[in-house]
Amino acid sequence: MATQEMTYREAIVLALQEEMRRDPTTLIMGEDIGESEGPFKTCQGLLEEFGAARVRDTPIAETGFVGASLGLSLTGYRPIAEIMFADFLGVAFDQIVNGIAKHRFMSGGKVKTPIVIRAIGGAGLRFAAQHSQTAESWMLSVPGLKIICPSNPEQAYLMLKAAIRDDNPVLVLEHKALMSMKGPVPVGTEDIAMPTGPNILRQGSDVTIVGSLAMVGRSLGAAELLKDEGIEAEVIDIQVLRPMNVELIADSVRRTNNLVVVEEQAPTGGWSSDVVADVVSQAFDYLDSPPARVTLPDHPLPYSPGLEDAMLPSPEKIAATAKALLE
Amino acid sequence: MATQEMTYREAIVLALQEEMRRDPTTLIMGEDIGESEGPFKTCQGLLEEFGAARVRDTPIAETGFVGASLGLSLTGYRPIAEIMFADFLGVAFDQIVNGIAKHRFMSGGKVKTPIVIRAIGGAGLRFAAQHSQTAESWMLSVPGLKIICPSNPEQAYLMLKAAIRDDNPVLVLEHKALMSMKGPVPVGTEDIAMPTGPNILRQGSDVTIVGSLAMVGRSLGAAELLKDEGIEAEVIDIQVLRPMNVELIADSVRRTNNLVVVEEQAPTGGWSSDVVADVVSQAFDYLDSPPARVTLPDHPLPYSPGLEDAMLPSPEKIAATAKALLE
Amino acid sequence: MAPRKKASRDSNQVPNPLTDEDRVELFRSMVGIREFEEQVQRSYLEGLVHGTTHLCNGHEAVSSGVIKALRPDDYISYTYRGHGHCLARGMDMEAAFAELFGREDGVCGGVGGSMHLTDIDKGLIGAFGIVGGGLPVAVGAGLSAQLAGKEQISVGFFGDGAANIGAFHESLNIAQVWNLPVLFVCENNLYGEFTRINHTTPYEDLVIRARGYAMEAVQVDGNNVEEVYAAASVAAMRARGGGGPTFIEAKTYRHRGHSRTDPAKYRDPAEVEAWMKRDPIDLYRKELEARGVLDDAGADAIIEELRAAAKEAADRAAASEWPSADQDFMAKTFA
Amino acid sequence: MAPRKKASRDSNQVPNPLTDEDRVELFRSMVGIREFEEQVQRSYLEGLVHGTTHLCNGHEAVSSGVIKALRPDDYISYTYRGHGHCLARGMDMEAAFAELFGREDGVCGGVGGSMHLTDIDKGLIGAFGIVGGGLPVAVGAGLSAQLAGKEQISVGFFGDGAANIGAFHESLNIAQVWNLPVLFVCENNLYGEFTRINHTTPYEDLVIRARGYAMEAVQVDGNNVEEVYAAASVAAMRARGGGGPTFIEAKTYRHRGHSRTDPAKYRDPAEVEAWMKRDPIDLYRKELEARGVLDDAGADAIIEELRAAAKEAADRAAASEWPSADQDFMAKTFA
Ligand SMILES: Cc1ncc(C[n+]2csc(CCOP(=O)(O)OP(=O)(O)O)c2C)c(N)n1
Ligand SMILES: Cc1ncc(C[n+]2csc(CCOP(=O)(O)OP(=O)(O)O)c2C)c(N)n1
Ligand SMILES: [Mg+2]
Ligand SMILES: [Mg+2]
Repeated sequence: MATQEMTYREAIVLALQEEMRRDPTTLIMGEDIGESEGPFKTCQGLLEEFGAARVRDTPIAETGFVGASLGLSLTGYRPIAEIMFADFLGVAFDQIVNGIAKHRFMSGGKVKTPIVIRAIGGAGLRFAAQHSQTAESWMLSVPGLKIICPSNPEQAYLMLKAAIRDDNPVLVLEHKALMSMKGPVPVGTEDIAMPTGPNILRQGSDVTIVGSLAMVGRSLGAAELLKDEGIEAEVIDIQVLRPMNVELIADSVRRTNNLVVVEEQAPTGGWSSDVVADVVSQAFDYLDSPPARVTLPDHPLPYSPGLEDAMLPSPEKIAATAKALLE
Repeated sequence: MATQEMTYREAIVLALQEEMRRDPTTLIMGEDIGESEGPFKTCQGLLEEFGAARVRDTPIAETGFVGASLGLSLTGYRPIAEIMFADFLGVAFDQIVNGIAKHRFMSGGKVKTPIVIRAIGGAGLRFAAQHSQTAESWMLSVPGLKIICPSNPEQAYLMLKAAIRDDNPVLVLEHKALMSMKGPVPVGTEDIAMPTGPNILRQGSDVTIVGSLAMVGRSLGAAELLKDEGIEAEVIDIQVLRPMNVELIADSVRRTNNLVVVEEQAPTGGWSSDVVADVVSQAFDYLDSPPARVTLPDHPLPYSPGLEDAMLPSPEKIAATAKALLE
Repeated sequence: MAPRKKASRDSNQVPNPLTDEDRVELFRSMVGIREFEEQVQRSYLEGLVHGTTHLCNGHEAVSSGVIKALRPDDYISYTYRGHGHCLARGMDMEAAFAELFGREDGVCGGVGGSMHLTDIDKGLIGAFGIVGGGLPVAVGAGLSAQLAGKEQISVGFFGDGAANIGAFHESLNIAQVWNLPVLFVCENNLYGEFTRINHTTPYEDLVIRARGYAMEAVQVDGNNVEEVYAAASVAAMRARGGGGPTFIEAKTYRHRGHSRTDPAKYRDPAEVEAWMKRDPIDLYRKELEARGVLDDAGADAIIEELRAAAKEAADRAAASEWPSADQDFMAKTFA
Repeated sequence: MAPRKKASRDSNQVPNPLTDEDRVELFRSMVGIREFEEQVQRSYLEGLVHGTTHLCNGHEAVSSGVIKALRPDDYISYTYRGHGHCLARGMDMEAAFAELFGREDGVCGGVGGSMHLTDIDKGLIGAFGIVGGGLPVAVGAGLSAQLAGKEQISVGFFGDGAANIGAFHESLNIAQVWNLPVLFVCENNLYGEFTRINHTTPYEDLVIRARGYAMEAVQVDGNNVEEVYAAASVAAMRARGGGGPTFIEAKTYRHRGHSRTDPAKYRDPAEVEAWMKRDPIDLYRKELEARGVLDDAGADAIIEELRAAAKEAADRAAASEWPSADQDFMAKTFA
């Protein structure tokens, strides 16, 4: 095991490569992932190394190939499905929520469904309303599904490897704005475990800020801004949206007594509400202020760059929200 | 206008009938809704009165006919789509979240999309994991969509009429366990408005209990149990899930200082978290206890009657939860 | 042996011609399904089956005929109307009843229910309650079979109504492009719930649909179990040999309503009568008697035996425990 | 007039034969689209177009030819690769550029973007970014047209790749069963993003797909604008007369990559070269010159004029204001 500097995208490629080498029952399906190596180049070199039987270009038929992954998983394979833009999870939705997520349970726990669905989501690239969603809230309420969100190259690598080894359906949400983020990656890690909860990225005593995916970096940015004002923020990456476990966040709040949750989704129906609701019930007496949420507005995302930027939670807005709690 | 006693199902039929009489641009599409009048008989008499052009049996193709409703709405019609079981919203999901909900916004606010999607959901009838979901949480985070939930015959009537007259996409979630519930309905009401928030059904000073659909009746049941113990619960029907407006609930909590939210969905990703998060931020200083939620467990719904019953929030469980807050 | 009626241009080359033992087995399979379903109906009326149930009376020749053509390691996906497929594949009647009754001894521990009988060890990979939902899964199993290189195949059963939904389309296209060993078996009973096919589909011969995928296709009399068997055998042989998928349309009819107590009043009595005259079990019984494979008493004995077996299995299942609400459901959710 | 090449068995009965003025208009339409897209590409490289954009260079004969066959009250749905359809239908170039540039004067106020040009007053009911997503919407507009009883029709444009997705299937089936006045126009450019059709579809002639719906279908040379026009006119006439939907496969090719700066290296150079020789604008120019409808100078003048017009429109659009982030977005969300 050696640590190597690479991008988030390269970390995804590496995780796929290592796990496909390790286990011949793994295979990956998706659109334009073979010779073209994926529109975001997340499948670079895979076709060449593993061949067309295990690296499969699919028709534009997300219901078909996502559903096929259930059939593969039931019969000895460990399929990985790449959804080019997370927004397209909508066309495969039934197969995920009514099929994949429920099949083991409905069988009485008698079958295993090791399936990974990787979806690349997120705003910030001016892709407009139908190509900028992180989309996790669509599936946040679906029992039987695990949902994890890597916010840096190391996590992209470790989480994807863990998801591939997991015997259950795991939705791995990757963020397109992070694709060229660089960071150290512990190449060749063999001791892999699924994350079971959040992760503290920066310690602080005054306020807890929780984010996911691209909002983690913005939260860290907010912490820097707050530091200049003498406020120490603890920044936590939620990492795991499903099953949700906020104990670490509640612990943090017991120390900081204030909570801000930052979510790249609309104000209703997202995980930030769950975090608030659960933390409130676990650490009610420790809260000095009502937990605040910073989210997208309650309308679809506009295309125009200035508008898109104005909608996204900025470090400034996050910092201001945190500061307001402390006043 | 006269008040008439009828079932929830009959109230739906009446609303459809009156609105289809009122506006010749309305039409309804769905599976087995013509001659067969709908599997839940929610379209009784419609084919006979309005003919096959306006009461349309569709192929089993929810993507197709739900998507068609967008085309109809853009060209002068006011389509109503019936989804037989709310669980099947999954197969039409993309058309709803990426198409219908976003189309007006993406046009720059230049088009109108008066669409009603009626879906019959809910547990309690031993229909097992794929036919018992209320499913609203799938769409709770989708801007551009309104979501309303009638919990009694009067609301079924008034809300559906309002939804049909609304110029926007409205998802009306009906509950199959309420179909034969009886109650007074103000037949022929012409003064119709979309509900914009919750509704207090029972006044009380000790604890606020919020529910939707079938959980409203169970919450009222809990209030009766609590009354026997000298606890006065205020029971609120959330009614409108999207856009969510909790002001009335926050007001109530400012009086009762305690909040229980009851939801027929998994503990993560549902509207009960939103209610808690929003109420906490609006009425933090008035809360004597951490708001509690009573939900389904975090697994798909089992078939066996005893198991299904054990999963659903019962009046006893709701009452016990409320009582625990007050201790 | 009298020459068998041709099911398609290929059916005269049935890879594994039936012996008389096979024929009796086929007859038993159909009778077993019928008696099971009749007992389900009685049990339903007694309050033992909860929610809803979808009987397959009338379809027995399709499940029995196709499944007879399979090997033990082949895969099958089917629907809420899936009792027949499970039984034809050897699911234990008692375990099936216990599931329908919501009991602990049910094949899914009582959490699945009538619409979701599954038995992975028998290749019964799943019963899908969402129309069309099982077809992509059958495609995945077909890909698995192709990759494994063991001449396995996958079968996806579905109804005429399912041929109109997106999942069907994507599945057939993928199977054809990838040349997968999948049999798409359409049980065309002319109705999707209460609506006749002519209201939902441009024609009544669904075999036409396969043309859009340039897929090998055959239409058979779904009430003639040997014709079904022959077509499935040929398609299976082709699939095992790398020849790709086949669409099999089996024309059949459901004797009862769509579900539960649906009296199916929406059907033309003449249509019902014509089809009831073509009961697949009666037809086969006559054929076997004419061939001298079975005599009247022998056939009656089989029916009696299986009726009694169904009744006993249901009785035992009804005595089975209710599952405990205190069990670890999360262990059933995640492996 | 020289006899027109037959597009289908019906195309010799084109309901509205073209006049020479029509021909010049068709030529102008195609050139306008081409010059618009060329300017988009330049503007993209200058940083004026954000995110992504999908140019339709090479497809001009399809949008221009079909839309020429329509009446003002017909409806059109199209895709992210939809600039051509909008322009052929008369969308103002400046408003289109302003939208691509994200400006307030954009046809959607800058909130839609390159993938979502919409202009309901022109029957341009929507550009859909989800593959296949616009087809059910076209069906709905077709139902609307049928109900209104004014001989309107609806057209749904889509790509070869979209023919593999569920929404396509459900749309064609519904349109056929309901006998709706819908033209399904498949722009078969042989690629879905970077993947060639042979990897995703069992054949290259998508007209075959229509067989599965028993739908009237015709295949045309999508680079021959008059052939496209003729086929669309016949299909439109049939639809207006109650004859139901038609599937039109237009064989064409995109000159540029799938989006943005995709160099389209995945294509065989020989294939690209063969198609570039069949540039629909060059072909039509030659035809019009041969017929004496246009001379070289006249054609050049049109190109010059529209190139300048595109440039000016882009310049004006670039000078347009950015939309304010303080505006009432909720009013754009809900009516
Ligand atoms: C996506 C979806 N839509 C609707 C239903 C409700 N439904 C259940 S069975 C059925 C009819 C299916 O007909 P067919 O495919 O012919 O099968 P059959 O029941 O005749 O065996 C319908 C509409 C469903 N289960 N799934
Ligand atoms: C459901 C869905 N899956 C994938 C995509 C990504 N995508 C955008 S365009 C495209 C190719 C479409 O090909 P085709 O239909 O032939 O149209 P063309 O781009 O060639 O005009 C793909 C895969 C999408 N937009 N929607
Ligand atoms: Mg049927
Ligand atoms: Mg294409």
